[in-house]
Amino acid sequence: SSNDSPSPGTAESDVMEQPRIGLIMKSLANEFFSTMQEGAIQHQSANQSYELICNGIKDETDLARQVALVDEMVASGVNAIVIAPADSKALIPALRRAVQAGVVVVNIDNQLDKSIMEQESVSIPFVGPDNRSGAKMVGSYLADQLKPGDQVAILEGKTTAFNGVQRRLGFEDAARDAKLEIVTSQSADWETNKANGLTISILSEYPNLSAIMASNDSMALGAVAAIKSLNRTDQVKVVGFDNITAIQELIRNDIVLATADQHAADLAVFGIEAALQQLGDQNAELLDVQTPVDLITKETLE
Amino acid sequence: MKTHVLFSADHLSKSFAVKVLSNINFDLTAGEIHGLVGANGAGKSTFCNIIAGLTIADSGCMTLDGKTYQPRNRTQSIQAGVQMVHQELSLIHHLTVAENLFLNKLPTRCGVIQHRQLLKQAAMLLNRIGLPQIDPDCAIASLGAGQQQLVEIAMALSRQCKILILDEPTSSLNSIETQQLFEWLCELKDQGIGIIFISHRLDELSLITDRISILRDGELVYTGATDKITPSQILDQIACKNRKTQTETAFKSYCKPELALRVKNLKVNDQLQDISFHLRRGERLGVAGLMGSGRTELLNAIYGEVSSKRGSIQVLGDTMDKPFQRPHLAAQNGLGMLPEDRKESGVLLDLNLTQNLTISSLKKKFSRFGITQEAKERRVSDDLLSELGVSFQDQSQYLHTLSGGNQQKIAFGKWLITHTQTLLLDEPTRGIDAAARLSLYTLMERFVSRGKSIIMVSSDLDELMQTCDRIIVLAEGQLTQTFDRATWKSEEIIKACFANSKTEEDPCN
Amino acid sequence: MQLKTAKHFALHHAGLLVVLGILTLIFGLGTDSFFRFQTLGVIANQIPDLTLVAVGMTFVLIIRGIDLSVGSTLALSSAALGSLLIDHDQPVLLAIIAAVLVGSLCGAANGLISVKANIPSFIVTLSMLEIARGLTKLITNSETKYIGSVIEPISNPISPISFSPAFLFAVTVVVASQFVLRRTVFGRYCIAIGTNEDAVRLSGINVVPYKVTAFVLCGVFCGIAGIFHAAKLSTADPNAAVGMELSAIAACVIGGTSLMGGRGNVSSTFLGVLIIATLQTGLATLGVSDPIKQIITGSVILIAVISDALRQRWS
Amino acid sequence: MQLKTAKHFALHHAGLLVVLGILTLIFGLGTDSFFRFQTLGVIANQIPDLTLVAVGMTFVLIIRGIDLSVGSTLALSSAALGSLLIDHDQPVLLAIIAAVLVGSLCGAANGLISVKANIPSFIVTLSMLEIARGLTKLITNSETKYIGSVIEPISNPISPISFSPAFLFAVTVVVASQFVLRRTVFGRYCIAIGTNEDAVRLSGINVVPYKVTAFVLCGVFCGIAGIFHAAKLSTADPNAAVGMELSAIAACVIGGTSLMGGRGNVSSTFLGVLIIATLQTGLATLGVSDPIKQIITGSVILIAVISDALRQRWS
Ligand SMILES: Nc1ncnc2c1ncn2[C@@H]1O[C@H](COP(=O)(O)OP(=O)(O)OP(=O)(O)O)[C@@H](O)[C@H]1O
Ligand SMILES: Nc1ncnc2c1ncn2[C@@H]1O[C@H](COP(=O)(O)OP(=O)(O)OP(=O)(O)O)[C@@H](O)[C@H]1O
Ligand SMILES: [Mg+2]
Ligand SMILES: [Mg+2]
Repeated sequence: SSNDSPSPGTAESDVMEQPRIGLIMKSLANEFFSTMQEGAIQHQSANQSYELICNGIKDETDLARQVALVDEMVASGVNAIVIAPADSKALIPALRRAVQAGVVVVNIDNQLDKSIMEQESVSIPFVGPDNRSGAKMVGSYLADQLKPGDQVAILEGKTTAFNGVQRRLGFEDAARDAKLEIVTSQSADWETNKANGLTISILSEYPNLSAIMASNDSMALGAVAAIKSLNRTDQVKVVGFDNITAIQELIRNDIVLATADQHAADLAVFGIEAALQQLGDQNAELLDVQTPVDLITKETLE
Repeated sequence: MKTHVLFSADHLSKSFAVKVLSNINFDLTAGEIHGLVGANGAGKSTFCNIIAGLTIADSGCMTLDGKTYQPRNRTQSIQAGVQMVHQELSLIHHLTVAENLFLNKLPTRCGVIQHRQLLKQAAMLLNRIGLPQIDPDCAIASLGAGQQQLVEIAMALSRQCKILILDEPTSSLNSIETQQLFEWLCELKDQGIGIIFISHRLDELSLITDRISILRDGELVYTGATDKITPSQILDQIACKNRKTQTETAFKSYCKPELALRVKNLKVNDQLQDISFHLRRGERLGVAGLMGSGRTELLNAIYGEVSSKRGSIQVLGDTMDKPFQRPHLAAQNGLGMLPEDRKESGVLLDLNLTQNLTISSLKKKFSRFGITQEAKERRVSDDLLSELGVSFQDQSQYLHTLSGGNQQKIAFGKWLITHTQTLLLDEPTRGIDAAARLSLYTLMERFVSRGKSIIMVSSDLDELMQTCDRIIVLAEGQLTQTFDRATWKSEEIIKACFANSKTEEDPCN
Repeated sequence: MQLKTAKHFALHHAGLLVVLGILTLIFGLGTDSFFRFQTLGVIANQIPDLTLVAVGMTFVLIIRGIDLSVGSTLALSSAALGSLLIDHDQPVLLAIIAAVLVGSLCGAANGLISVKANIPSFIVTLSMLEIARGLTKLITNSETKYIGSVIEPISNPISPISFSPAFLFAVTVVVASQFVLRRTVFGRYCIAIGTNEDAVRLSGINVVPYKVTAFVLCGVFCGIAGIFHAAKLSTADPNAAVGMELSAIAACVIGGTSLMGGRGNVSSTFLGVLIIATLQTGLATLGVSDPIKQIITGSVILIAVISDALRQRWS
Repeated sequence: MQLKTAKHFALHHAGLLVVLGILTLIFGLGTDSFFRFQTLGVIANQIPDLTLVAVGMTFVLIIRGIDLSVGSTLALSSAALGSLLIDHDQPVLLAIIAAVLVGSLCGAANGLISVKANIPSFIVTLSMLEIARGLTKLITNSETKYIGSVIEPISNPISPISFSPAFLFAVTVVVASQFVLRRTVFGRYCIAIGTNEDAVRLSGINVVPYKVTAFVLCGVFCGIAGIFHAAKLSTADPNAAVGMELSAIAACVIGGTSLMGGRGNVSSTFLGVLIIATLQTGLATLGVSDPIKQIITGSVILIAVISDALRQRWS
């Protein structure tokens, strides 16, 4: 970037003026996060008022790598870190170190644990959706189409993932409210193929199953393929979460009932804007921002 | 002389799929060298393995020093005082000479090896057995097979023991080293150690042993003082059946004037310098030389197994300006090779006999559209096995269940069913019994009688003089002299072997 | 002859068959649905991709190599398929050919680099694992691609027999590969090379093409497995088959293939795949919790191998 | 003597050192911060756990074994630590001892089963991978356990030198292990067993204790690595070190350790770890996209091994 400028002096000051923001994602192999990242990159190229370094880990469980990324970003001298933490507890000490080093930290997507932040005596603002209420919304939409006592199954994400747990709880809330019977709840590790195998087993064990609630759309895809291969498309309904591109076609074709959209593309941008705001005014007290989660059905897609 | 029975075996029997040893009664007295002979597969190694605790006998009992002796594993037999040099090399390639020599009693303090002391001990030992030129700190893999064999013998000799078993220790030693070994054995004998000595070389046996036992098909058919039996009687006892092949036929040359192979100015790194010679069709060319003189290297270079080399090699009419870069190119041009180290690179121990025999010709002769014709394979290998005189139970047994000598016959046999014109044999009779050796000579003779040729490396000069038309001598990587059958004298050949020898040279540096 | 082979197979695999039998019994008694014919079909239609990959792996292991890139290669080929079908609107046949080609190219790269540069295949294929996965993400833009029903018939059960074409194909591959291994020059040389490469080379055989072919074969099977995987899920998933190398190797080793080369059987690899798949389906049907699932899976794999080792020692 | 060793080291590892140098140079020129001392500290404090695991793996590979369970063992030991500290309020020292003990038990189980029952360690440790991970999830109830600052000092940089105690410990382990491998009976026997186990047995040496010890050693190192891992994150993470077995083996193989046993060096394994860590940190500092990262990582590993192979062929 310094080549554009004729004088090295101004280039230097340009670099000095422009804040550098490190965006640390969870898995980049997941469409939700790559959309989030793309949103951030577009925002940056439209604004040109800051420098953006994006990094992620290979899957959502590699906490050590994400902690290392925080340290690396601090070492490389970023002014702010916007992070979608892979774990709501394990990242706090590293983020505390970052805050102590004078870096502005904003938490997006997956909320950090309040009590541990207190223990570590840091406060990091959260910008993001409420997964539990989102899942409940999807679950309730599904429940409207079923009758009380109908059997449903939940496909969980990684059992260790916070938002996975939140979504499961949301589904459970909805099921409890509508008096649906949850016959089984098993983890397919967010994966399409595992979800496929699992669904087939579940369907053959519970021939009267009416619906499957998948904690993300990738698993919903696997479930749909399983249901199709057993020719039970008419009997078993599927809902997902995340609103990835691949699921939209299935919703349009009535194969999947609903999913939830967390506005991935905007999520990181909200975080970055919050960070920029604080960089501009060191005294500003940042509050948590709850971003919207929308129910996506065939109607909303049209 | 009062003899004290050190070891005895009573009605020892062992069978694998078939009976390998039956009712062996054997005794060894202190201070004697007891020779053990027998055809390949007679059960010599098995017998010794039982004594060394590597194999457990089915029935019978043993005593050592008057006490019952029942070793369950090698550790127990070593504690009881039994040392053994195995027929196949069993050194550890990634360790140094010194570490190999003292593997089970490394000098240590708190588990840390006393490196200096180890080197000192090793140097002393190597000196004592006449190998001062070996650097104890160099990797064992950098030594040739002959030197490795000596190191392995040294290893056993250095350990305190009551019984020393040597399973074909001389098979890759030349006459001088053999002499050295014998002197040392006599020393041990004087210390009251009982030695069991296995060899297929009858002259050696009559030279060094006090008594001889003969095994035939797992039975002990004779035990007696060495001077009470003549070599020809021994041969009779070893194999009463194959007596006809054992009559030494007079040498007949099949040498034709046409050239089969020409090697010109071959140079391999610093191991071979400027070697030129030719080979005629139907000729058997012997290569003599001391251990480490580069004979194996020469065969490897011709066969394309050593990649960096200069010079040219021509085969038959085809002109090859460049040496063969890879073995399969040499094989396509009608060369075949029998490597020195059978176990490492000569045979496929985990395949069966048939598969070993047909490995080189599988694609050309035993397959159609890439599919193997097993019936044909079995037929051909059946004939070949009987032609080679291999003793076996079943064509589909794994090769590692065969005795060493029989494995060697298989390794030779695979080339007989290819279109190979020139065979490179590296110590082909190593570990082969006297009868089989003669039958191997016959096979070689039959091979050259069809206009094919052989280059043969051997440490046994008598063997070369018995079978070859011509002998070339290598010394320190140079071809020093060529001898013709008409004019050669063994003293002159031995002298030529020593031609370039710079004494006290360290081969590792 | 036919009878003899079957008997031989049963004897040879007694340990594994017993384990498989016990598993089936336990799951059958523990659930309502396991003994239904449908469950058999369910298991059968789960495994074509793993079967193919494990067969390819068997060849590579036999020549004393290893292929860690199988999962990534599978993903790359299914990504190529998805991308051609969806982003470039190419005909199905072309996309299928391309997918197989992609697989074979990965295999060829693995084979050529490891054999020609004489580098352990472990490290070459480990690099390929990363590279192919990276390429997969590039091609799919890290998004799951929904392919739809064009290739679905490959994985859907054919109605009367409840097996999918993919499964039938995989079984055919198993039988054919077993034949290739036991009855062809290529198979024999693979085994020989695995036992003692030096000896084979000194027997005047050029080992390079055979070794490379084994890797290419593995790549081709991964390519086809990629198609089956995509067909099963109707999607091209950039995260497909992560970690499949371990399952495939486990199947081979359970079936008695040696990691030190020279020993192995495609038919027993298939038994290994069946054991793994039965276990997975059975545990899912029982609905046990995730940690317990893992503990049981690990233990059963161990038990299968130990029981097989014991059987061999007795006989 | 000291000088000679350093020179010998440099010569022996020329290929790897060159690769490491080039990487550092590229990242140094490509970013503003890479040459800062702080970045060095960041890299150094990331690698203690991988270093320990890779050292343990080196021993196991040398005796011709393999240990796929390292990641799970690490996670199990850190889960034990976390559980004792948090759920049972035990003192730190006790928890640390327990964690190491857990590691060594896993190692002992691996070693005893594979050696005594004569089963490939690949499959035994693959089972252990599943079982230990399952146990980890049971202990932690599939949740990350926040431990807090009691064990944090282990992983925090000591202020003037910017290296953490964990890193210094890991370096000490590397040096000591290299000494053990080269200069003690245990080390030489490990190499001998890996090269030719039969020959060692023929020398009257009981190989069982040495082989088992190698596995136990690996387990102990995994246990300690688990503590370091927990200290670094201040949490016990049930998903800790998933897939670490491949990174550890990659580090060993990059450093020239043979998967066929008998050949290997702890010091060059450490170089392998450094290359992997430098690459990761460098690419993150540059901020290249994830697929490209994977492609580059794969390629660099391959290049490192090829360049080392070439160097050996020339010399
Ligand atoms: N593990 C085994 N399994 C089956 N048969 C075996 C096994 N070991 C040896 N044999 C058989 O036992 C017989 C005796 O073998 P042994 O090695 O003792 O012969 P040998 O007298 O030493 O022969 P050589 O002179 O060739 O070394 C052979 O027929 C061989 O095939
Ligand atoms: N792999 C190797 N590395 C280093 N030096 C070697 C190697 N192989 C052989 N040499 C050396 O090359 C020289 C020639 O060895 P070669 O094996 O050709 O001799 P040889 O006449 O066949 O002796 P031997 O009777 O030992 O087989 C010897 O000095 C030997 O030490
Ligand atoms: Mg013998
Ligand atoms: Mg030689």
